[in-house]
Amino acid sequence: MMEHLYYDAAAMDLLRTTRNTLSNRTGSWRHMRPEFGLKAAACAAACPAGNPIARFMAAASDGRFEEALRELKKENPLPGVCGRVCPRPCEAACNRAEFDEAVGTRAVERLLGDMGAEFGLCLPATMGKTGKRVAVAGSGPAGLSCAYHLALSGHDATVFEAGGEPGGLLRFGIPAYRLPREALDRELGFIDALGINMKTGCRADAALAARLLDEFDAVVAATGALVSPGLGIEGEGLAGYFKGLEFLAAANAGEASGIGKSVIVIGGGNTAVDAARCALRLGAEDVTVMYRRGREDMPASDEEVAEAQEEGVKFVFHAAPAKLVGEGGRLRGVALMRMKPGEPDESGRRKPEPVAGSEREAHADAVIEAAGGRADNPFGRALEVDEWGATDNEKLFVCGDAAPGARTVASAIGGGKRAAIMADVFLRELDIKEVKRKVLVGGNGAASAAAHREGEAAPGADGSVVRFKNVNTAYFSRAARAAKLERLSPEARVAGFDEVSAVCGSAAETARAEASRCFRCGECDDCGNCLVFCPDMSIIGKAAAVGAAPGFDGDYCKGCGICARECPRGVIRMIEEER
Amino acid sequence: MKEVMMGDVAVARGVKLARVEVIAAYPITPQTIIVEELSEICGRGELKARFIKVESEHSALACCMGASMAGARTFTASASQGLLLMHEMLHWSAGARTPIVMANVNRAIAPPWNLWSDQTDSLSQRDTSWIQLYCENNQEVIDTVIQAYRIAETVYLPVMVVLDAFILSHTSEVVAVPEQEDVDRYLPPFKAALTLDTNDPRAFGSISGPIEYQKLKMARHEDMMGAVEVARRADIEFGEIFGRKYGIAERYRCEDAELILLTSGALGGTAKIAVDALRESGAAVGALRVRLFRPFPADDIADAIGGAPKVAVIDRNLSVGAGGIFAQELKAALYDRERRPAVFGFTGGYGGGDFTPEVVEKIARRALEMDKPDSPTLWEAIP
Amino acid sequence: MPEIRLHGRGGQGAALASRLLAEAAFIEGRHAQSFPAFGLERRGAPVTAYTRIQDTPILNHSKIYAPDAAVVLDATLLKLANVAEGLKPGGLVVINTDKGPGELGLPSGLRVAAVNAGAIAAERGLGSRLAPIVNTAILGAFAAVSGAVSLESVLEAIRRNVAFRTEDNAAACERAAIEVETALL
Amino acid sequence: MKRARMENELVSKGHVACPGCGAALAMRYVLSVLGPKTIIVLPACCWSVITNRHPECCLEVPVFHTAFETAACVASGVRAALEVKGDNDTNVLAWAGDGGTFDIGLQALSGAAERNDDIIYVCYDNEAYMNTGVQRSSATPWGAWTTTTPATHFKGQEKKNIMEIMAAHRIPYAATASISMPEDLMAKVERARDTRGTRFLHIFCPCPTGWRSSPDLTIELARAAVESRAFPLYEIFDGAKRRLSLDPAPPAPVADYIRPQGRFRHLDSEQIEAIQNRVDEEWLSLLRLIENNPA
Repeated sequence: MMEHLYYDAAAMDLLRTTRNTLSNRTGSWRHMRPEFGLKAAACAAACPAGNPIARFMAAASDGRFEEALRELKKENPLPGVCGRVCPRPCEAACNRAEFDEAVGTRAVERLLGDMGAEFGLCLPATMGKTGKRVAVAGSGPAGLSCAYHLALSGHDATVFEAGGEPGGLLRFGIPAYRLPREALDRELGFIDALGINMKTGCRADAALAARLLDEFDAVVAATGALVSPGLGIEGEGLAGYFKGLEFLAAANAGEASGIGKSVIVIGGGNTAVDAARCALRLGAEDVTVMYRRGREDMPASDEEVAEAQEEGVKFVFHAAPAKLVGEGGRLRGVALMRMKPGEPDESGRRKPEPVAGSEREAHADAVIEAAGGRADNPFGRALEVDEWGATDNEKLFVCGDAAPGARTVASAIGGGKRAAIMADVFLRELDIKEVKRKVLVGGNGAASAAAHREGEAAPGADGSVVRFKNVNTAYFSRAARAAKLERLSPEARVAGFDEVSAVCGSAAETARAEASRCFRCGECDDCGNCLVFCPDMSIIGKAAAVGAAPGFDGDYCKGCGICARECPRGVIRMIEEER
Repeated sequence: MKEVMMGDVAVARGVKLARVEVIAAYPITPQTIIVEELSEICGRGELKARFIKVESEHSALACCMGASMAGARTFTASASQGLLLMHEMLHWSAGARTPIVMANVNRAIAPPWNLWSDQTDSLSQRDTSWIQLYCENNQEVIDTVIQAYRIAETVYLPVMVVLDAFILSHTSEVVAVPEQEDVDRYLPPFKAALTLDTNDPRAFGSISGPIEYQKLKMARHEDMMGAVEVARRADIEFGEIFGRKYGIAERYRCEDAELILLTSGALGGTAKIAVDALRESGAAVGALRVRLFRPFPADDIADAIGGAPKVAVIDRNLSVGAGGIFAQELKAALYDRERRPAVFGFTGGYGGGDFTPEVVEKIARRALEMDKPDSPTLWEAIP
Repeated sequence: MPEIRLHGRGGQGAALASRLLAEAAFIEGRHAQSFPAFGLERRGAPVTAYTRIQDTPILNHSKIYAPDAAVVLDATLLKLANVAEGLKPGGLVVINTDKGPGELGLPSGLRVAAVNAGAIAAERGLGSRLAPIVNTAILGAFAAVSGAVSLESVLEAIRRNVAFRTEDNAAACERAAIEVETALL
Repeated sequence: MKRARMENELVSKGHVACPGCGAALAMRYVLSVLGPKTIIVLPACCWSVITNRHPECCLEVPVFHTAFETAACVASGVRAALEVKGDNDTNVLAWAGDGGTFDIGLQALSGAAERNDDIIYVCYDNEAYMNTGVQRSSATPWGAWTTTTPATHFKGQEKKNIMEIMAAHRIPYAATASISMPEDLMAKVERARDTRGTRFLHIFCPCPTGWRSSPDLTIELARAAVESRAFPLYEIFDGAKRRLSLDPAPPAPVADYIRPQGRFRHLDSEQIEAIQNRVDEEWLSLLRLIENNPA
């Protein structure tokens, strides 16, 4: 009777537990599962150049500026340029705008770009040489971006530039007070650093085009849209009538003079505003920009318009020239028509129509036409170009203003990059569908050359873009914008071509403070929230480096979704469990 | 060393000798003297125990259970309503196999208010898996407290030492107090087989399915049944050291008896006086005092009854709707035996009622006169 | 088999007196049992306590219904309780009173011992004048007249168990043993 | 944003808490600070199930399952035994829900607190008897649905103020904490760990199952309760000196906290306004207490 007694091993194990719960796979309870993956920030999805904004902001907020610049240079060779002249679609899309105020992304980009003076070019690694030769016609932002990314991909790029120096529109179209030449030249240092052949003084005419197609493995046309259509009115032969781009080119080359006292600029884009402001700087006293539509339809950036107004440029809306009036071959003025908005046209804007009997004459010593250029592609005027820059000719690609689409520096940089990726796909005989599926930031924005080179998916390539509702603002505190621009006085500005604006304060402090405001949407910064708030201890893996997101333990994760909800930056989302 | 002491004091002195480490108790008449005496003993530093002055009996037992799980030798005491308040924890502490020892002073259950002896409080805990020992006098009280730890810590089941309210608790008697060194020899320090140990983290009492639950409960039952032998040996070994032993069912002049008087508690002694008188007058009557009620020592009792054709059970308790509890237990224990005497169940003497030797004698004579009991419960008592 | 019933009022020390008697018997090497009437004792209310003394172990745990002696700590109790109830024929009543044993109206056939234990206790400063503690004094009288226990044993029991004013109590006890006056009614 | 440091992970995967369980998180945080030298006393509550069935247990410290109302007294017993054994380092943690604390276990808790027994008592408050299927407790707030306070007869009494009850016992340390603020919570556990006597932590733990809220909102609701001042975070030292841990100024509207929860779905805007007023009053009276006796 005593034998069975009292706490034999079997009885003990009935009284107390013998193991933990690891054999209990609660993952089977799950309906939804978290998906960890870098997403496109709303700003990045809106950036035509495909700048990795969240990524470089992360480094910059830590004061790791060199790394920040290097990240930026993976996608964009010209941050110092974009940081000055870009109309900031990123800031318009910034999720932080709904919280307090959009992040001053352009200012940070500009500061980083300028830090290149200190850190050097900070170029990303170049892939092994392919031996393929690619010709790029044009060294504007599109051509440069294209050549840059081709070179990074290991191709041998040769750029043909009609002018004496590389830069295209950046050099002849954008005045130095907006883009100082030293900032431009510094960034163009990559041409030598990457061994890009630069043939200046080589205008790509039809003959050269044919030769390039013959001699090179691939050819990229980035020849811009420089053909002025003219006003198409009487008096264009009068002295004192200028075409905008030609006027800007002369002004930027320091070759313009004698513009007269009273100048009328016809047009509503940045070229018009630039021309007007250059005219002021060349001695004009009374400069008016005349636009046939209303203020709200004006394509020029608000910032440029405001600066121009401060400098004394007048704006007249709903007016269009009917003819130029001259005396003895010399322009005297313009006959103007009042315009009124008519039916909407294809762009959705209301087409201006002249008001009968509204004609009057305005005095002008000079008239500058700045209505926007037209492409005259030497590779074929009627080429069909798709949005990736591909044409019917498998070795010919088109980008920049020569291709359809928006005409900003950032778009040109993005277009050049897309064309470079397409050329690379062609040269390496890659699966084009696969590449297209993986490289678009947010699935619909600019392409990521880094993703392409590294063979990884661009942030949010599957179409996931982090919007404000995906951001958990509980983890951010309100902070006013740190990066502000200070400007020269209007009097000082018009006295020459000195750069009008500068970012206030110490570059490092400002860049860091402003970058710290960035939510870094879609970017895992290893904050640990998912780990700490997981009731099931099912977050595994730690971000080894910035940019890597953790994963989850499918054996135990019950799919509660707290990790996704508490991710400050929208890196995690809940998706239907595969059944 | 002999002293005159009350039953409650004897309990406290037994606790001291057992070197109890944690005490948690709540006062209730007629147990109060136990907690007062222990407070004095601990206060004087004669016992290095933590005495937790809890806010209820329920907490008292819960507290002991926690302390026992953490490896300490523990004690509590209660009575009546207090014991009933403990009821949940009685089950829990036994299920957790904590070898707690408790003294329960049998007191009637209200309403109406009544302070005097009635075993119904402890007997209604018979299904809680507690071992129960009923004492006849204060000497047995102090000795049984010491034996209780020996039994509890062998079978890992808690033990209740039961004494009658006032009849023992407040009655001063001459008691031989065991020597500490003898007690230490008899009762080594408590070494818990299972404790809450941070070096071996386990959970005790986790939700279990029917298979584990039934196995555990059956194991507890087996161990409880085995406790008959453990209690017997604990008593024998106690006798070897201290020269006193009680057995688990104490026989008195049972040989060739026509009638056995079965009693428990302090009534046992009174019954012996009655037996002497009855034998004197020629009636063949013996007495049997059940000391161990749980586990119920059915074999020992059947053996003691032997061939006696009649047993009169005197129950100082009443299970309303069934009768005296010892009588029921006895009938159940004898049912499937070959020799089944007629069992006469008498109840009384509770709530302040008294059994004198004369009353017990009367009960015996009545049982001797009758062929069979005329009702399940034959009531006899002096108001 | 001496069985003694003590009558007192709550707070007078009847229960202690019964225990001291048991202690005294124990000191003499005999067996003893002492218990209060298990009531709801309240200060001032009539209470009883019992002592059972014998030479063999005491098996009986019933109450005492026919005592050999009754000890009455307060004569005023005579109005409230029948102190002679159940006394065996020739039984002894020891009573604290300033009257003589024959003046108390107790039934015949009893042995009555009277002692002014209140005065003795008051002299020794035991208790207050309004409520003297008479238990030790009256035990002296009981020992002297009953022969159930010796005075020496009672004094020893007092010395062992009474912590407060021990010698005053012992002195009162001795004094009462001398002053007690007995009558057979 | 600073990352909360988890020193120890003593809850193993595979426990059986509902998805999004706040109580599971509370245990992680508390054990992270207390470490492996901790003994848990676990009365009937969600956690007596979360550990999982025999023979498994997800807690990597010793656990004693006990009856509903006995967390504090069993813990007192464990502590007493450790003391007599000379072990003064092991933490004794009574881990009870609101039912086991505010209601059935209050007597034992009061007893332990009055004796100032050396235990850490954590009440993880999910504001109802969740383990038995959402019945009201005295921690259930006014207006809430439970299965015993149906929407047609929702709870008409205010939540019991357990913190002030504990303060009245003059225990050395009592604090409220929220699982949405693990750093603050863990700092308080640390303070509790380093104090002797009865220490009481009232941890607010949303329950998606009982609150009829989406499981992913657990942290958000816990945070909203703090930011709307419905659940103020503060500490009480020696039952007297008080310190606010966080002043959510300006507070978020209580409606932000109430609205995502199904248990308040039946309330109209006037009733929510009444809750807002009550929260405002309670906050002011807490501020007065703090002003009168700041830590």
